[in-house]
Amino acid sequence: MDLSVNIGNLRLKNPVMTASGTFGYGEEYLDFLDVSQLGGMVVKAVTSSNRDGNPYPRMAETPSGMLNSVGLQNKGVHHFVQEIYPRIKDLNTAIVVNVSGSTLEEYVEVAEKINELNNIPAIELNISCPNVKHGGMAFGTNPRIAAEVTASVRKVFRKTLIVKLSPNVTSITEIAKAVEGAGADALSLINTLLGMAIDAESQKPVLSTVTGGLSGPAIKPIALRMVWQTSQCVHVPVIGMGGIMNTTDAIEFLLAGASAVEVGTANFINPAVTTQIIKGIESYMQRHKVNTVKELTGALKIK
Amino acid sequence: MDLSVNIGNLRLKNPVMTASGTFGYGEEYLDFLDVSQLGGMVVKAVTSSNRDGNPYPRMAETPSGMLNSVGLQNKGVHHFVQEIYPRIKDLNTAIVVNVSGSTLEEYVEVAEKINELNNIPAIELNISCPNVKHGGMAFGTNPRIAAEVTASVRKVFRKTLIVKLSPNVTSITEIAKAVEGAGADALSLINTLLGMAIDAESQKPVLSTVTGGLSGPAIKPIALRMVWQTSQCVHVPVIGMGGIMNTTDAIEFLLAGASAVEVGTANFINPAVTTQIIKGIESYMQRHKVNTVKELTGALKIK
Amino acid sequence: MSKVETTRIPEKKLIQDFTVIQNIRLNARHFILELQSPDQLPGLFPGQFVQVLVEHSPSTFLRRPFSIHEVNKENRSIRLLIQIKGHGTETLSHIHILDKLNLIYPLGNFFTTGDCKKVLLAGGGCGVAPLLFLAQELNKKGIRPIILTGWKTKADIFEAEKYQQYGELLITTEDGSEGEKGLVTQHSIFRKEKLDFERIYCCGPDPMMKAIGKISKTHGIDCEVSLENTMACGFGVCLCCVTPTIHGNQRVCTEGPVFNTNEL
Amino acid sequence: MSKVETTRIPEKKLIQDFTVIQNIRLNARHFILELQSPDQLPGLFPGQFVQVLVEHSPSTFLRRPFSIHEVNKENRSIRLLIQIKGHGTETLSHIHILDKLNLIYPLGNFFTTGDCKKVLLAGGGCGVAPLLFLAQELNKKGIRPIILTGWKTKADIFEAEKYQQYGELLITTEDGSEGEKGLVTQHSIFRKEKLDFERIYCCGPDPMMKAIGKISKTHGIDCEVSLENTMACGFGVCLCCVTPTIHGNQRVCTEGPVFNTNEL
Ligand SMILES: Cc1cc2nc3c(=O)[nH]c(=O)nc-3n(C[C@H](O)[C@H](O)[C@H](O)COP(=O)(O)OP(=O)(O)OC[C@H]3O[C@@H](n4cnc5c(N)ncnc54)[C@H](O)[C@@H]3O)c2cc1C
Ligand SMILES: Cc1cc2nc3c(=O)[nH]c(=O)nc-3n(C[C@H](O)[C@H](O)[C@H](O)COP(=O)(O)OP(=O)(O)OC[C@H]3O[C@@H](n4cnc5c(N)ncnc54)[C@H](O)[C@@H]3O)c2cc1C
Ligand SMILES: Cc1cc2nc3c(=O)[nH]c(=O)nc-3n(C[C@H](O)[C@H](O)[C@H](O)COP(=O)(O)O)c2cc1C
Ligand SMILES: Cc1cc2nc3c(=O)[nH]c(=O)nc-3n(C[C@H](O)[C@H](O)[C@H](O)COP(=O)(O)O)c2cc1C
Ligand code: FES
Ligand code: FES
Repeated sequence: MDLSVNIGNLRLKNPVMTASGTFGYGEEYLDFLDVSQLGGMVVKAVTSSNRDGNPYPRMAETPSGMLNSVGLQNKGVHHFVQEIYPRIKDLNTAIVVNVSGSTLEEYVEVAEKINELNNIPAIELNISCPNVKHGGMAFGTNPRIAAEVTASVRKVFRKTLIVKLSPNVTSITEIAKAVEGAGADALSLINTLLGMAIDAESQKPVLSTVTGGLSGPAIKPIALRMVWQTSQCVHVPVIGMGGIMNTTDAIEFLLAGASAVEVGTANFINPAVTTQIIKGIESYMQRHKVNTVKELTGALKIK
Repeated sequence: MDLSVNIGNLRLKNPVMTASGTFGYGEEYLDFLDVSQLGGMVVKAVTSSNRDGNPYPRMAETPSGMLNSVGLQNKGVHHFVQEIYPRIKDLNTAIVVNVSGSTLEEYVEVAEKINELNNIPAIELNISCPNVKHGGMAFGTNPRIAAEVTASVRKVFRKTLIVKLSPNVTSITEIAKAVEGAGADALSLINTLLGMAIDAESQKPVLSTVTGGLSGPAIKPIALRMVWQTSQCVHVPVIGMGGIMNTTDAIEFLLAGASAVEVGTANFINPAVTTQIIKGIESYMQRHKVNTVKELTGALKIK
Repeated sequence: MSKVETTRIPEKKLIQDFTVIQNIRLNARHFILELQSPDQLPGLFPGQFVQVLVEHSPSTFLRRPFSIHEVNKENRSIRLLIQIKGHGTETLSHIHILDKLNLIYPLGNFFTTGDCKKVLLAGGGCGVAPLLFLAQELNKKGIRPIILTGWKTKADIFEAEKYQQYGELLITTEDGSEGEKGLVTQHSIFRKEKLDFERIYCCGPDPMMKAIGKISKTHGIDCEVSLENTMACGFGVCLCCVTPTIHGNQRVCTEGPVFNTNEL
Repeated sequence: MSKVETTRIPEKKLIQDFTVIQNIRLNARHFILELQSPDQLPGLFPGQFVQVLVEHSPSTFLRRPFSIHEVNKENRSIRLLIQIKGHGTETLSHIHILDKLNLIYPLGNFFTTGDCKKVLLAGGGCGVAPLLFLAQELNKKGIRPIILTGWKTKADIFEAEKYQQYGELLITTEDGSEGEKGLVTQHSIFRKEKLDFERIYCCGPDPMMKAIGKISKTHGIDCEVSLENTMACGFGVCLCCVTPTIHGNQRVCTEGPVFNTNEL
């Protein structure tokens, strides 16, 4: 059985990756699973310099989901290159760095530095974070700007360039086509949906930032729809995510048109879920007599 | 204690209404509750002529929500005027007709006919239905077109004109302002989010139409955020909805800026939920020493 | 004889907490719940169903519809025969005696009874659920039906004695381990030159209902089937459960679940 | 004496199904779960917590964190003291003996012990949870602490005898029905000219921890508090649980839950 998939020039041993911001730098999961079994691992967002993120509270539980407003807390790309990269570079899975920023220049600067790291075969350009005041999602909701930042990063980054799309848009396909045209090797979607939670008793917002990003099973129907729409209108591979909790969910994304999937929030509830999904995909393939996982991509039967 | 609210010239005895497509024409609920207790009742979408709607299956259950692709099934405005209106006109609650269509002319035609009905004090212009191929959501995702259809209907409809907004947009505030500018007396939001469900075993979409509209608690965080954003940028009242299951949810929408709420999917699970919410709001007001429910609108404390 | 029942005015629909008084496991995938109402039961008719609120199942958002399997007026109780399909029914299978279960009922129309004497009841697997109640009501009218049920294998069969009480029980199993080998629709009874039933009542998987409908048509026999379209509300407002009929899209929960095959 | 414990290498985190062997109701809003592991327990330290998967509660999506209240190595069991707050804890309160409960543990850092002799443990309401385990560990090191606990009223008090076993128990109640009247922070012990504790350990509502922190500072006493920020993961990856410290935002689940008030 062949579980491998290609994302641009990047070959993954299987289609199951972890989503940025939900898997730390992988190290935190070493007690729970063998990271080398993963198709890939997208590490926490990296920005040009240190960010403290937003004030506590940064989290609200919602029906079948959660809101977060972490806000890209990280110690900056220099720290990543110096301290974290050496520790994780030999984890033996495709390590993808989630590149974030507030300005076009910041994206370019981070991408340039990551380009130098031998064991980082790809970046995921995060133009869809709803939790930063400037930049983030703003880049991902306007096709022209999305294309501009993609093109600029493309110039300096020579390995696989994945661009992560925001679902907070009228037309995901318009953005997708713009980003593809600007040189993206692959698209990943969806980032979180902008939401809000209120404590009716205290009459206050739950999050310090009032709004935050919604993730988890609640958003799966929207994510599936966007992956389906997008994969039909671009030629580059699509990486699907949004509410994947188990094998069935992952298969649904593949059928809808995804070449690989990322698992996010589910890792918090079941830290070993990704390796369970890999095994689950294998037995699904056996049951359905599918030899290569690539056959599942876009195999949805629409009469 | 004063629970009454004003939506344009329309005075509701309390802020709790039922959402279109989830309450039939009210008659179906007579076994479960006293409809005259409701602030208002938005009846099922009415179009210019008979529509069969989409083929079965039209429904998929999703985490904390459901997808539907009913597709505006109704017998047309003539049938509504002749058969249904006489039966429901004396139900003694504010009856709002949800006006839908595929063309600008269709909206105008239906609105004109409803304008003649004495006991219909308001319409809700549905420019946000994701389940019709032509029209529907397309009207609600483009500010210019949304304004145009609002203005055209405004010319022929002399009573309270509520326009129902689609959440499937990059900027809900842009649409809201356009529609307000075109003469809407109030805005209601949100309609369903475009989603999709797949049966991994049969490898088929669950809905005959592939995509459908997502409703229920899953969408509440998004709905709350949009109500909050919208109510801060328009001067007309906002009617909030999306995933309201109980009193607490309803209060959250009021705090976020809604003057009234509509309850949708929850009616399927608990057909008496609306009257329970009305009682619940009363005890909340007692507990929080609030005399008029209007004080709760937009009372969210943001430091 | 006129179709007396169908003109009965439907009873008021109720939302009510029932008490679980029995939870009987029939086999790995089937169980019976007996539920007691705090009040007198309203008039209930075979073919009608209830909408059950499944608490404690995170992946069950909507209510779940089940046919009324048996009614015990004196005890104010009804029975549901349930097949474990997904999380909702799985959760119900673990419910404890004396737990409460919230029901909306009675819902839907019902089988026509009282106008025919010689009738066949045909059910596949869990499709037998409404047929026991139907057989009991027919008995009350002096009619002893033939009851034809189909199963995978002998071990799957349940409640055979019950059905035998109310009619002549015929059985098919797919592996021939009991009764005739094959599907319900392959039973020798259908191979007669001329079927002499006045009506066939049928409930089961879609292909079976289609096949029985066809047989009925060939023989000019009235045929009523009970559909199981997925439902959001169950009481006529969501329009999710429709089936195409000669009168256009009709709601299975309200104009159905029982349809005359002539109308489909 | 050096801070021996804090340099211990943390044990491997486990995901494990425990068996519920006791569910003891203390009063209307509190209960104790005793959970048995299939394997030997790893090293556990007072202040550490577990993340519990709450099944059968539709509105509980994430795991729920609870401090380790007691450890019984021989029996391979731990106890959790839980206050019913919302749906998650409500659902847990109805769990049956022999049901399984999935835990991620051991999580977080722990109280410093072994370097001080004269210590005070201060807890408000359910904040006492980690303090029993702490008192027991202190006892093992030959230290008998003073344990000060605060309650609304006499009827709310639980496990007093337990605490008395391991230290000198002082009580405050808001209505004065037992012990001294008032809040924990108003207890006469704090009105001494010079408090002679070497360390105060504190766990309870935020305002109480702030107040105790202030008192400690005034008297130059080392003070460790256990925070309860809301958590999504509990093992350091989501960054949702942060608290501002002198070292910047730190994760309560990983750098905490125990913090020295000097660092906050
Ligand atoms: C009017 C009516 C009467 C019914 N009477 C009975 C009865 O007496 N006994 C009984 O066991 N069942 C009956 N059913 C079916 C029963 O409602 C479903 O099996 C149940 O809702 C499944 O719930 P679940 O959460 O266990 O499974 P889910 O997780 O909801 O579904 C499991 C699988 O079954 C499929 N499924 C679920 N419901 C249906 C459906 N209605 N039609 C086709 N596929 C479906 C799903 O697509 C999924 O693949 C009836 C249905 C209707 C509409
Ligand atoms: C490290 C740690 C250790 C803990 N130890 C214990 C313990 O030993 N015993 C115990 O009973 N509880 C303990 N708690 C608190 C416990 O986790 C929460 O009370 C529980 O998660 C509530 O779940 P619920 O579903 O019942 O309530 P929910 O429905 O989630 O919440 C009910 C209400 O409580 C509030 N709330 C929930 N969790 C918290 C929190 N962490 N901080 C502030 N407000 C909150 C919510 O905002 C809401 O208003 C601990 C928390 C942490 C972080
Ligand atoms: C706590 C948290 C932090 C996140 N941080 C990032 C981030 O730094 N960069 C990013 O691109 N996406 C981030 N995301 C979004 C996820 O990568 C993912 O797109 C989203 O959560 C949807 O997937 P899920 O439903 O499986 O979680 C974060 C999500 C969560 C819940
Ligand atoms: C089955 C169904 C049918 C609906 N039909 C309509 C409709 O005809 N017109 C309309 O404006 N909205 C329609 N809606 C949308 C609801 O009115 C409401 O906007 C949406 O469901 C969100 O609210 P809720 O989460 O409380 O259901 C429908 C929703 C459902 C679930
Ligand atoms: S299930 Fe809602 S109309 Fe039939
Ligand atoms: S709870 Fe996730 S980092 Fe602390």
